[in-house]
Amino acid sequence: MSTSPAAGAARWAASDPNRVRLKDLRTEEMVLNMGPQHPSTHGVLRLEVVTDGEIVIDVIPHLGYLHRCFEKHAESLTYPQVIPYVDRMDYLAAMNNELAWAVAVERLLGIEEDIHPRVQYIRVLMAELNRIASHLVSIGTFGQDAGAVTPFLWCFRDREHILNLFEWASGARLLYNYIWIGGLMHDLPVGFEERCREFVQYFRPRVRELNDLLTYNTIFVERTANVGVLPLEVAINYGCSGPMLRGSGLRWDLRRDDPYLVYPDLEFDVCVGRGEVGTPGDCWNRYKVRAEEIEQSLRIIEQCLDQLQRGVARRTADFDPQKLCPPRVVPPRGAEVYARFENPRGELGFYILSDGTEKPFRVKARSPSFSNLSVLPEISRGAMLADLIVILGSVDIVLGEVDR
Amino acid sequence: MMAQRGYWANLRTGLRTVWTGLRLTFRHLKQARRRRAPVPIWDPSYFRQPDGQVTIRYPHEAIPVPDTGRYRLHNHIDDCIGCLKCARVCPVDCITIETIKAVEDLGTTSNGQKKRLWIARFDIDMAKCCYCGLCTMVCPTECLTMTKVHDFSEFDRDNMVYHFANLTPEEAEEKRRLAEAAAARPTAPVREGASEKPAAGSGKPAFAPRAVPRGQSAPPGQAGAPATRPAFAPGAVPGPEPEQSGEAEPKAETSSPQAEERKPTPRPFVFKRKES
Amino acid sequence: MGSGMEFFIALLGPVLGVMFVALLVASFIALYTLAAVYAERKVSAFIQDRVGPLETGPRGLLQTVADILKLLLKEDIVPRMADKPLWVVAPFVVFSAVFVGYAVMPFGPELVAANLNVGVLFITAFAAFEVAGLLLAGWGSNNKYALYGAVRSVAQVISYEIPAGLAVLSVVLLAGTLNLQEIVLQQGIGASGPRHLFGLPFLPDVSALGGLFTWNVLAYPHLLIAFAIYFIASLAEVNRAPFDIPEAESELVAGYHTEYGGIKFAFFYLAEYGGMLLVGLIGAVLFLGGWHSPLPNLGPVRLADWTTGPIWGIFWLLLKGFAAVFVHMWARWTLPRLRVDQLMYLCWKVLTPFAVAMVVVSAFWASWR
Amino acid sequence: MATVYEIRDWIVERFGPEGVRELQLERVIPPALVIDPARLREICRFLRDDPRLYFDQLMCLSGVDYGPERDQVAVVYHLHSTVHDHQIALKVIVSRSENLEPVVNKLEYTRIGPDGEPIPNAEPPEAPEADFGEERVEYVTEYLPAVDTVSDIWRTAEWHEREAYDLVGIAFRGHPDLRRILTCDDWPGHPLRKDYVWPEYYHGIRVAY
Repeated sequence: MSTSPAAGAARWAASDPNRVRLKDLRTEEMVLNMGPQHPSTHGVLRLEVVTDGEIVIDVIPHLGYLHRCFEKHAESLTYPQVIPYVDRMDYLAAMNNELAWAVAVERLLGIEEDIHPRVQYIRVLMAELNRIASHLVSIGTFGQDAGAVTPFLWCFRDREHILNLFEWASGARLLYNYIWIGGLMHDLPVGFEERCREFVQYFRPRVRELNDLLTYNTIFVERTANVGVLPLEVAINYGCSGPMLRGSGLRWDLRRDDPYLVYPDLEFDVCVGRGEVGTPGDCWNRYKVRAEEIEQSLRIIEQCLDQLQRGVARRTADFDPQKLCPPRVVPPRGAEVYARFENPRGELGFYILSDGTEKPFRVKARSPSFSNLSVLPEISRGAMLADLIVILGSVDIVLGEVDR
Repeated sequence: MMAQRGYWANLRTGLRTVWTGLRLTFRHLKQARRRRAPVPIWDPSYFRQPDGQVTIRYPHEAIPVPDTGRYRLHNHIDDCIGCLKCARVCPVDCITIETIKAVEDLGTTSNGQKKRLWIARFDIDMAKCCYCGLCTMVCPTECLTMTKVHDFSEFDRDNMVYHFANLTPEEAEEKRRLAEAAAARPTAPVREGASEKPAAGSGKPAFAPRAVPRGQSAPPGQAGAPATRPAFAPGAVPGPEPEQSGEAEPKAETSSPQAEERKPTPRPFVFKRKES
Repeated sequence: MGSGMEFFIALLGPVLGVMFVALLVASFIALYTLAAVYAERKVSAFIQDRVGPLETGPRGLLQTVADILKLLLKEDIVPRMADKPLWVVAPFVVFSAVFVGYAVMPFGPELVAANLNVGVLFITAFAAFEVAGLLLAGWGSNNKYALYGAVRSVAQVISYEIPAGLAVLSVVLLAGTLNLQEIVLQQGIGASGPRHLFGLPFLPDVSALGGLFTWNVLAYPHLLIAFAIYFIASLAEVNRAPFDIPEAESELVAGYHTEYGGIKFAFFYLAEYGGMLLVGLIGAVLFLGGWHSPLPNLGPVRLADWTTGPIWGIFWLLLKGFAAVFVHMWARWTLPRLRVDQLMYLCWKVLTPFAVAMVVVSAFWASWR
Repeated sequence: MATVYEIRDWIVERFGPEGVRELQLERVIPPALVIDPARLREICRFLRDDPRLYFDQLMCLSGVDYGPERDQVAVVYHLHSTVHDHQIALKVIVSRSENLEPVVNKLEYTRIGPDGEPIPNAEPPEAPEADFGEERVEYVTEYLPAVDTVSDIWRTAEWHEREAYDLVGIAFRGHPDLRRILTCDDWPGHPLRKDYVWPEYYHGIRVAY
């Protein structure tokens, strides 16, 4: 490679997709490139930040550093083969992604209603466990963005137990390929339900501990309350979903409002930002929604366990979820579906268009982080540099999902 | 911002919450005298471990992997019938199989299925594997399994390719000859993944210069090694049957020193790989 | 040891003596930093339910040694666009500012390298000088993150000098001297003049009792608040969490030392940990009796007398300093980081008014006494 | 909560029978209305602002390439109302080869060797020290099928339209910032086109696989 300055300059020009040009800046403004390698961009995200001292004038996110064209891959894979790829979108909530893909394809096939109840309850159980795991990461990294490292490690400590449960059930710790179209990879191992119940008992005090350390800590509250306020109408207009939208005060949860699987039979509250501290729609309320959702997920898990141990979804000797899967997944030609699901980060939608073959004709994944991130410039203008980090943390993006 | 609740109230809350946090962390500091034992999740005492240090000192101790653990793939080749189902279902195409039709009786697998094919090549590139486990689920004889071995890092990426075939190249060549002689129609080896571009050696001569020196340097003492490789030489005209001389033959080897020299074999890139 | 050192100094001349003491202190800081980094890792690990370094040496004790060896062996990279002289000199400026502070630190009776009669002034002046080094580092790196860190640290230090200075002033007013050694001497057995418990004349005189009761924080209870103010301000002065804004890892990567590596980075590290101990020692000297023992003379059990002396002095002072360092670590792994404006708020609207109040109380107390 | 028939009737009532070209119900979840590309913005604004509809959220915007045989591309809008809790899909289908819109937004990348000749991308350099040449960047104009933007009606659309432009190659007229979003700025082609040719090299890096 040439090392002459001219060559260097040319190379720079080609790999310099900066949006802001030097000539457009005022004297006191400065462009700060945050990322793609930065401790707080949660992956490979680049933020082009125009700053005036500590004040953020504008933020331009640059995505795609983790782009692997999931949609193109999906077009050349059969429906069941897509599941491992779907896992890798939101790698912190792989179970939820699998569930979304499986149910979306079942809806495409028209077999959504025929799923065995035990399969449904196991799916919900797994999804909620994974929601807790995902929220733990989100809360932990959010605390770390605000400078508190200890909650991060406590969260990871407890997430580890969930991963152990998952490994026991599915054989993998992060990318499970457990929920299959029409069924599951296999039934829960014997004793899983009991251990799950113990986990719930173990975990409840840990949530309280976390609240003591972080949630109500004055410094943390000062750092996050009234920061990055996202008004409700802006949130809706930008297509925000999940805790972003609920943090702004809209009681909107697809598990309740556009239900799938057995969610209608389960009892849980939809947590919204109430402005207990700060105003609804600020970073603290988004955080709090997640923290409260953990407890709601524990409630759902307990109800699922009741059903799995004693209720309609009892363990039976002849239950083989793998055999429930259709041997060939071939949706009818021209069928299309947009199915959406409440993921930890919001609405995960799959638009699937079938051409009557084993492979989808077109798959579009509407990932929650992608839409949630698009609101970042809107809410971080005028904030301080330290706030920008906190706002980004409260959006809770997973770059695997943003870039797909 | 701070004056939301009044100066003194704020100060009091501040001191109180900071003190709460400090007390909490001090409790954890004291708890660090105890630590969790690395018990597996199916152990009834898993959630009854004492509070305290949770870190597992990994190389010295490890949490046992459950029996369902999906890690390194293993193929019990004696039971493999060469049905290619695993290679077809693999989303990342990390399994490469070559089969030769057997003229003699190969017996049956342990679950009673008739074996009809020699497995000249059964390579799994664990560096590509995404550990989804789909291949193990479709295997009709359950010879392909995912084991609990999860720590198998290598310094050389080529060592991540696992060879499971049990035929030496000479044997494979002989079987192939027999198969051709027996059948009136030619039975070209089925090569999954590379089937669209049969003459790979001639298709991508650009890669050959890199392939040859590396292969030569790897086994210095092997006299027979260069003889198998001329098809890769830069600018060399591919043989009449490049498929067999250039591609299939060296790939059917199983012994490890020779395994290294066939690694650089260009793998023709095709985006849509699994045309059914 | 004290007299031995005096003999030594007299024999070889003051220059050599100073060099020897400097070397002694420097090697002490280096060794202490090794231990402190290890301790910080262990403390953070235990708070976070981890095990911390364990593999290098017994119980991981050699981990920091290995790290420092790595830093020493690293290639010394100078960024191409850096302002080289400033960039090179910055870590040494920062370290020297901290290092000089130890010169006036009384480690025991007659055990002080430079018994300045303006020791308090000297030490606060040089502590403030540290920021010049940080500014050089941030500016010289020619890196935006480093610049942010430098500017933040300047803003922070200027703010925090004020409450810290006022808190110190409230002690100085009562002590009536700027000499650190004299301030210490007033806080233990052998203090000249009566020293009543809690400073109240109707309570018994405790100057003979010594120990804990003669410390400034107990002799003048309002100084407890002054001490708290000083402690918080000192956290900010050495850029420790929750005031580690200049090097806020999640925002500015590493702040002013983003571009540094190898031995220069090691100097920043030495300065940081040296500074932590130094502010702890100053706090101990001003408020917690310096090198005096906390044990009082109880009748025939002359605990204070028995635990006073040069070796004991070093022991007690360092114990107090290490305790302060431990609290620094404890707070760091508990609290989130403040934002720049909130730090200013805390400084100007909370700490400074209280510090002023303490100065006023001290002034009245001193004149009334 | 309005049914799809009602929604169709209201649109037809307002925009005439050409407004809705087709109602897709069979095996389409949620039901889709194929609407007139020329009136897309008006219809969208109507759907968002009409008190009976209040489609205040654009859930998803997907570009679909139907392939060279059908010679059509579509943009599918999945709308949803948080007020009335109803959903609908809108489809805009335009020709893939007619009425193309020039888009000057793509960087063409070439490597120029020391002799001033462009270096073909096919060959990786022999050794890392070898002169890799200089990079030259040019803007080129592409001709793409175009649809009106709705990014000012639903801000969600801004990034989703950029994504559709990037991956499917649909231009959005009036979009404030139509740049590639997921692939690099100088990536050749639009990957989700059915006739997309997968490049083997990008900036001299082998990207196959």
